[in-house]
Amino acid sequence: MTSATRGLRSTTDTASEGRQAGGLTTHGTPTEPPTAPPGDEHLGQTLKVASDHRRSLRIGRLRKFGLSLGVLVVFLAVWWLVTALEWVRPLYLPSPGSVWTAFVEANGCTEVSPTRTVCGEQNYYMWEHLIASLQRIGVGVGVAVVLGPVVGFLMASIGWVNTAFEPYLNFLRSLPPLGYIGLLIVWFGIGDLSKYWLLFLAAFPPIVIATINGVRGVRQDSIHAAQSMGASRWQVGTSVVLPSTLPEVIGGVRIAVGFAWTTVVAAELNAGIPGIGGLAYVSGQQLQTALTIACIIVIGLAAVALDALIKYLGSLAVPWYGKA
Amino acid sequence: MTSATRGLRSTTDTASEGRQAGGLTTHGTPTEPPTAPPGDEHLGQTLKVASDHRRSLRIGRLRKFGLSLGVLVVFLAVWWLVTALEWVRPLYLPSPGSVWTAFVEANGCTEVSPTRTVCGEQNYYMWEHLIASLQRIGVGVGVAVVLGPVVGFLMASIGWVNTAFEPYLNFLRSLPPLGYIGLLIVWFGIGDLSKYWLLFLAAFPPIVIATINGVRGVRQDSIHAAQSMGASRWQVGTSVVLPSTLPEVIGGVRIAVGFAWTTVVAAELNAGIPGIGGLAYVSGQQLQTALTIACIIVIGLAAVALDALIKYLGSLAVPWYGKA
Amino acid sequence: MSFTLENVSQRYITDSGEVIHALADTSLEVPAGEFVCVVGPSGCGKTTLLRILAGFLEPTGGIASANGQPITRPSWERGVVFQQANLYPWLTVRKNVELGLKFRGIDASTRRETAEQCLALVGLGGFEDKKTYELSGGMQQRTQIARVLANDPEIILMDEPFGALDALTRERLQMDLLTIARERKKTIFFITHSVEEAVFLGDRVLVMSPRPGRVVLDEPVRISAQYGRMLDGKELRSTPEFVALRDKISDTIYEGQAP
Amino acid sequence: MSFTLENVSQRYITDSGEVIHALADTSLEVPAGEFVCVVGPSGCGKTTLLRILAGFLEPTGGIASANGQPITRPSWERGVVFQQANLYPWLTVRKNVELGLKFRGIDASTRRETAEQCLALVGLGGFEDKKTYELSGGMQQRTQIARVLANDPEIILMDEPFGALDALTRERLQMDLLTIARERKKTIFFITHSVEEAVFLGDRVLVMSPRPGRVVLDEPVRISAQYGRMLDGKELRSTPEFVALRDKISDTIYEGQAP
Amino acid sequence: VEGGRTVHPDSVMAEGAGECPVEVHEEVDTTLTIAYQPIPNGDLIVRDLGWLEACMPNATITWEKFNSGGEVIQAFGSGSVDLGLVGSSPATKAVSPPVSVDMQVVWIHDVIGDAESLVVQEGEGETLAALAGKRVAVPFASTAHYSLLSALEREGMNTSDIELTNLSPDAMLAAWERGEIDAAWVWAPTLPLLEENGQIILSAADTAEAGAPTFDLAGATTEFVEANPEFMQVWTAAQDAAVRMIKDDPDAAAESISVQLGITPEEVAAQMEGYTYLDASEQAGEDYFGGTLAQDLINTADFLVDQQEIDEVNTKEAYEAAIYSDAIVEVGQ
Ligand SMILES: Nc1ncnc2c1ncn2[C@@H]1O[C@H](COP(=O)(O)OP(=O)(O)OP(=O)(O)O)[C@@H](O)[C@H]1O
Ligand SMILES: Nc1ncnc2c1ncn2[C@@H]1O[C@H](COP(=O)(O)OP(=O)(O)OP(=O)(O)O)[C@@H](O)[C@H]1O
Ligand SMILES: NCCS(=O)(=O)O
Ligand SMILES: [Mg+2]
Ligand SMILES: [Mg+2]
Repeated sequence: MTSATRGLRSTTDTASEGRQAGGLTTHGTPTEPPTAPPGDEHLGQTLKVASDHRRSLRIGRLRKFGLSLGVLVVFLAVWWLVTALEWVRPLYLPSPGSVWTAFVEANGCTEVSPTRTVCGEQNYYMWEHLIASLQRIGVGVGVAVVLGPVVGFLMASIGWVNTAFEPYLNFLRSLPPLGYIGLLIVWFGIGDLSKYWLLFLAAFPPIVIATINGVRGVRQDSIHAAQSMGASRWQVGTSVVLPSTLPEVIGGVRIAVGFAWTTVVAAELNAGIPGIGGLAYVSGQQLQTALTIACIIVIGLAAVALDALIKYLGSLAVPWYGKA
Repeated sequence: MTSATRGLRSTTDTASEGRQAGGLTTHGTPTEPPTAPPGDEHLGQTLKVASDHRRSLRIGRLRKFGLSLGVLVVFLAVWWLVTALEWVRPLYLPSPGSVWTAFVEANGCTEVSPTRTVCGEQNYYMWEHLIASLQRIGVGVGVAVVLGPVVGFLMASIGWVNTAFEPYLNFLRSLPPLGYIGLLIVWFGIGDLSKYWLLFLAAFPPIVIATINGVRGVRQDSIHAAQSMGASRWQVGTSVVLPSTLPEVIGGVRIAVGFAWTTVVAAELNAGIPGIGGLAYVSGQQLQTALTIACIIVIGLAAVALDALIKYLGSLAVPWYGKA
Repeated sequence: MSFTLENVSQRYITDSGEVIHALADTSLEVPAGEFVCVVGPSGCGKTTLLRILAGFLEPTGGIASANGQPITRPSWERGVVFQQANLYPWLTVRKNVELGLKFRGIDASTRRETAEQCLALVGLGGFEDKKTYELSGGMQQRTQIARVLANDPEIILMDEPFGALDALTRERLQMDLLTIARERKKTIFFITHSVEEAVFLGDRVLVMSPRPGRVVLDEPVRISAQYGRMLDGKELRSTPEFVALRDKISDTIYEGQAP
Repeated sequence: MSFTLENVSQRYITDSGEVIHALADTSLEVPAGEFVCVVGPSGCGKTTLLRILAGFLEPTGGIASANGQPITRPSWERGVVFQQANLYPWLTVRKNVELGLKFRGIDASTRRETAEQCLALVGLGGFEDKKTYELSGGMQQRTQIARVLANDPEIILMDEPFGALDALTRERLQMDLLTIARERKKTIFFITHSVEEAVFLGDRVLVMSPRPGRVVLDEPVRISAQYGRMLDGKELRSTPEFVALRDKISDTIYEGQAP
Repeated sequence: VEGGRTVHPDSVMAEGAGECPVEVHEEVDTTLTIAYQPIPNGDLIVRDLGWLEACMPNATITWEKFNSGGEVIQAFGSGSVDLGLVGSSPATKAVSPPVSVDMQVVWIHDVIGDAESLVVQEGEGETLAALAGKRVAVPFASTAHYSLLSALEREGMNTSDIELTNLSPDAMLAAWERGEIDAAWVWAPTLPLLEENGQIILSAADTAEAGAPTFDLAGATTEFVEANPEFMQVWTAAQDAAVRMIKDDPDAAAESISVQLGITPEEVAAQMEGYTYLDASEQAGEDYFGGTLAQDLINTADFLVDQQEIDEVNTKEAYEAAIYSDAIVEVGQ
């Protein structure tokens, strides 16, 4: 029996609630009890993916797409209606049309007078703002991705390091970025460095925590097996613990990136131009609500897209996840 | 063999890396393969708790406490030194002493002139600010705790609901609160309602996502077993799926509360007094750095304490977690 | 209660669209009160068959019926014992056993009484108020059996119920099960990997072929009948009839597997 | 390579501070090349014993030694086969088998050759480049055995290695293991729950008592020797000597368990 | 994307943009960061027309946008900014203990008049006294905050007599329309919107008359000023040119500012009514750099001590030392 037989579906399942919940899976070893899938919410686990997949097959990709589109259309229609009927002042809730216009104008040029044309917003096209923010997230989260697993490793494997620093990790995790951005600016200036720090501090704890959980979750026998094959402590670390932990680390990175997006406006409050968060904030201050909403939508879409990308790369990096 | 024999330790373990990673556990059923603990990072799982416990026993509670204290002392000493040597201007990094003074003054009264005494900061003691924020978090997260599992349940068990709304959930999850707080104010005013909404929106997605994962992770056979005992669809939901999902929901609540804390300053940017986040912000604006830092520390400590409380209540609510 | 399969077959479709023919046309008739054991190589469709009988799965071909009624969904009249005990850890042992009765709206005092009886029957009297996770694997499995018995289904479907137990516990539970089956006259459909277990327990042993599964041997077991009395485990296993039957079944399985 | 235990005992301390006496004073001598099987009720300390021999655990009392050297930590000279295959899913089958050699700094071409030989030995020639999770349970278990063999340890410690396999696969692997043990002259310490398996495989069977575990029966198995030739599985199981020995061991286990 | 763009390369610029209105100084090759705020005054014209870059082609200039004086002061402290726009009250705070930033006031961008006003909801009364117990919103730590506090003091009231609420200008609008606030002291673009259904009862002009003027100042670190006198001179000249443009060619000035603020030139023109702009010669006079500016700062500081916003007033010398008039005097001649 190969992995191809895993996560399969019956052509005519007498589907009921149970069917949607939890995948029915066959196991490579017959007497292997069906273990509950790991609770990690992030990596595509065969069970869940399989169950999604089954459902998706059942509904049909097309129907699913249609449904999503339908919801979107209904949403836009309601929005449009609310604004068209002037239930809310356009200044507060601009119509979908004017948000779209703001979006288009922010990505192009407008004539302000016969002699002058202004391009983008705040001297940058919106996509340039987005790229600037992506770069910052890239650096901040990037450093966290490098350091987080190392620290997580140390904390999980050296008792006193954990004892000493775990409280601070939990502490750090719940601090409001808006509260400490001022300190970061004082220490690191208003330039990109303080933004990197903020994004790093947002991204770091989830990755460390995920790594610690990953390391702690490594099966004892996995390690024993390596030791009995002559592995040194270092070899156990690099050949067994590290790869075992990878799925959790990737899950942690996904949480971290999501969290970094939620702090991008805070990071770009000061000297945040170019930057999509900075643009959202500045335009909000200037009561350019349509542009603010356009920015927020762009941030949301970029976040979803980036997450999908990481998920995909993760599944390439950890092809065995959920299978072994 | 009872649960008492689970998560035990050897008196003289030839400890190595492997010992810290992953708990060594005996299993109720001898041929039951040692399943990897679920990856959920939140509830005290026997395996991990056991491993923590072993370590803690080994180090000794006292030594552990001493270590934590030591780190704290070192931290404060370095902080003090940096400020005493005036490496950084006290305005930007006040000394531990002045932060403490700010904390004390914010919780008491100071004479400004022989005739005038001012109590607290911004007309409230700091603990009143904290309580105000706790109330807001209570309401915002409370509503999310009620609605989140319901929505998660619906999404996990009704295919089209999931298809229709999942994208929005992911979208919502990564939106920066600072970006949409303006819209909330427009719709719900500057009063507590918009703050509740903001905290609710921060807390809602993690709980829904956790619930969905929980429901999807319910073992098929658990459901089948109930059906074969004559359970109706409704009974399966309430008697099996609901309790099975509880641990994940509690984990989701913990993430949600942590996240809510990180957004409390954003929520209290406007008309946020009384409110510890509002106080942090206003004092930052007024360059009262010592008070800002005191607020941030209070927020962090409150968050850690609240998390510990939920963790504890969770372990009471789900005593079987990690054991079955 | 009897059950029958008429030309039942099952195909699965994988994610990649591949069709897996798990169960070939299978017909079977099991009279009420019979203890049928099913053996066969891994992946031959034993569990599939059980899921169809339990009503978890509608066959892609043919009709499965219990007492002449087509099986369309799970029912308390067909109890299922899984390899894993599937107890609900948020309920005590007693509450677990009462659960089926509760689902069916039986009043509390009857529930309590029945649960106690059934727990006593499987040798767990006194453990009523324990947490399920405080029980050993064997005790959990017995609790599961008590839970199914409490519901008093006429058919009990068991999927390798003793597979995860150690040899000793396994033997004990086999004896318990035999006693219960005889006393309560249940119709039992019992899947196992162990040929010995099948011959020891069954009134009849079915051997299935590799995928697509079909019944390739349908053998009555009459050893005790031949000896005119119940033989205990050790005695039975030493009889030449037992050895012969066991070998015959093993051979059949091997043949099917030959490369 | 031989190994010995001198008055080895083991106590565990639970979280709640309770002391569990898992292994009573145990002494044992296993000469090089012997195939020792260990049976005993669940929780009697079999795995504890194996962990001590493997060097995963330092006994709280007594000394365990291999070839006269005290065992202080795991070593490649004492290979361990677990119930779960513990393969590394990020490595191919070949890479898994090569891993021990790699740890020990053996050059790539030797590694490759050895891995291929060992995989061929366990009947997995041609599967070298598969992902481990594409293998069935039985194949994974064989890969694990190949992995341990590749390292060519003199002692192989096995903890219910076939417990999770179906009867058929199990029988096949038993045959393979016997062949390998004979050809390669390994010292083998084999834990099992199945008395039949122990008698079938072992040169010697140890029976342990319930906690605190001690060896209550130490029985040589000489059936093939008595018949003057290797008997195949079916033949062997039908000999009266086999039946007698099996029953004796079972009885010993039962006695220990008697309430 | 490289940061710090003053203009989008794809934009079509105004005529005359990038041409230095004063003498070009090739020799200035300093590197600095300028903090600016979206307030309609000459600073935005200088930025829009690229005058500093044109007049000092060898200087490396980075413009950073800020939303309040508090943020600018913070940036000063971290050494991220060398020169920038701050309101008079944040500036006073900055040079008083405990902050005591080593900085100098180098220019008055504008004297705030009707631009920052107290608007009251229709029917909520016409005097400050009538606001007793009512909810009044103001962005804390801003010049408007200061104006409100000093108006209250003159009225013999104190902050506990009203329900004082910290709101950012963008949040005020919504709160206003929902009737959550009864009054607000604020500036454009929020101010004209509130005026639609409200009434202005006081403005910064009134407070100024009562001896508590508020300004939008330019501040620079002492270190920078001392090291770069030529730069300061050219910068001042450019600011002076901008003020003269406001006076001589208000349409062109309004267009430049409108581009910077992202609103129409007409709206800009209306907003500019609320400010008084002073050229260098005016600033060099008695009322400002030539005389009372330091005293204005001291008065502000006194008041802030009363309000518990700062700990104590610095020495008179400290405030006098914080006034840098060399460049203004030179340019004003
Ligand atoms: N839900 C499913 N979707 C697709 N294929 C399935 C599914 N369940 C089982 N199969 C396939 O159908 C075949 C029969 O599976 P089944 O579980 O009935 O075998 P089994 O005899 O119970 O095996 P085992 O002894 O391993 O329990 C197998 O090849 C399996 O891969
Ligand atoms: N790490 C540990 N800490 C504390 N007690 C333990 C530990 N490991 C095992 N024990 C206890 O020691 C006893 C012997 O355990 P061991 O795993 O050696 O038994 P076993 O014979 O292998 O059982 P099984 O057949 O179930 O595998 C058991 O009672 C068990 O509960
Ligand atoms: N006009 C407000 C300027 S500031 O006080 O925020 O600097
Ligand atoms: Mg099966
Ligand atoms: Mg064991």
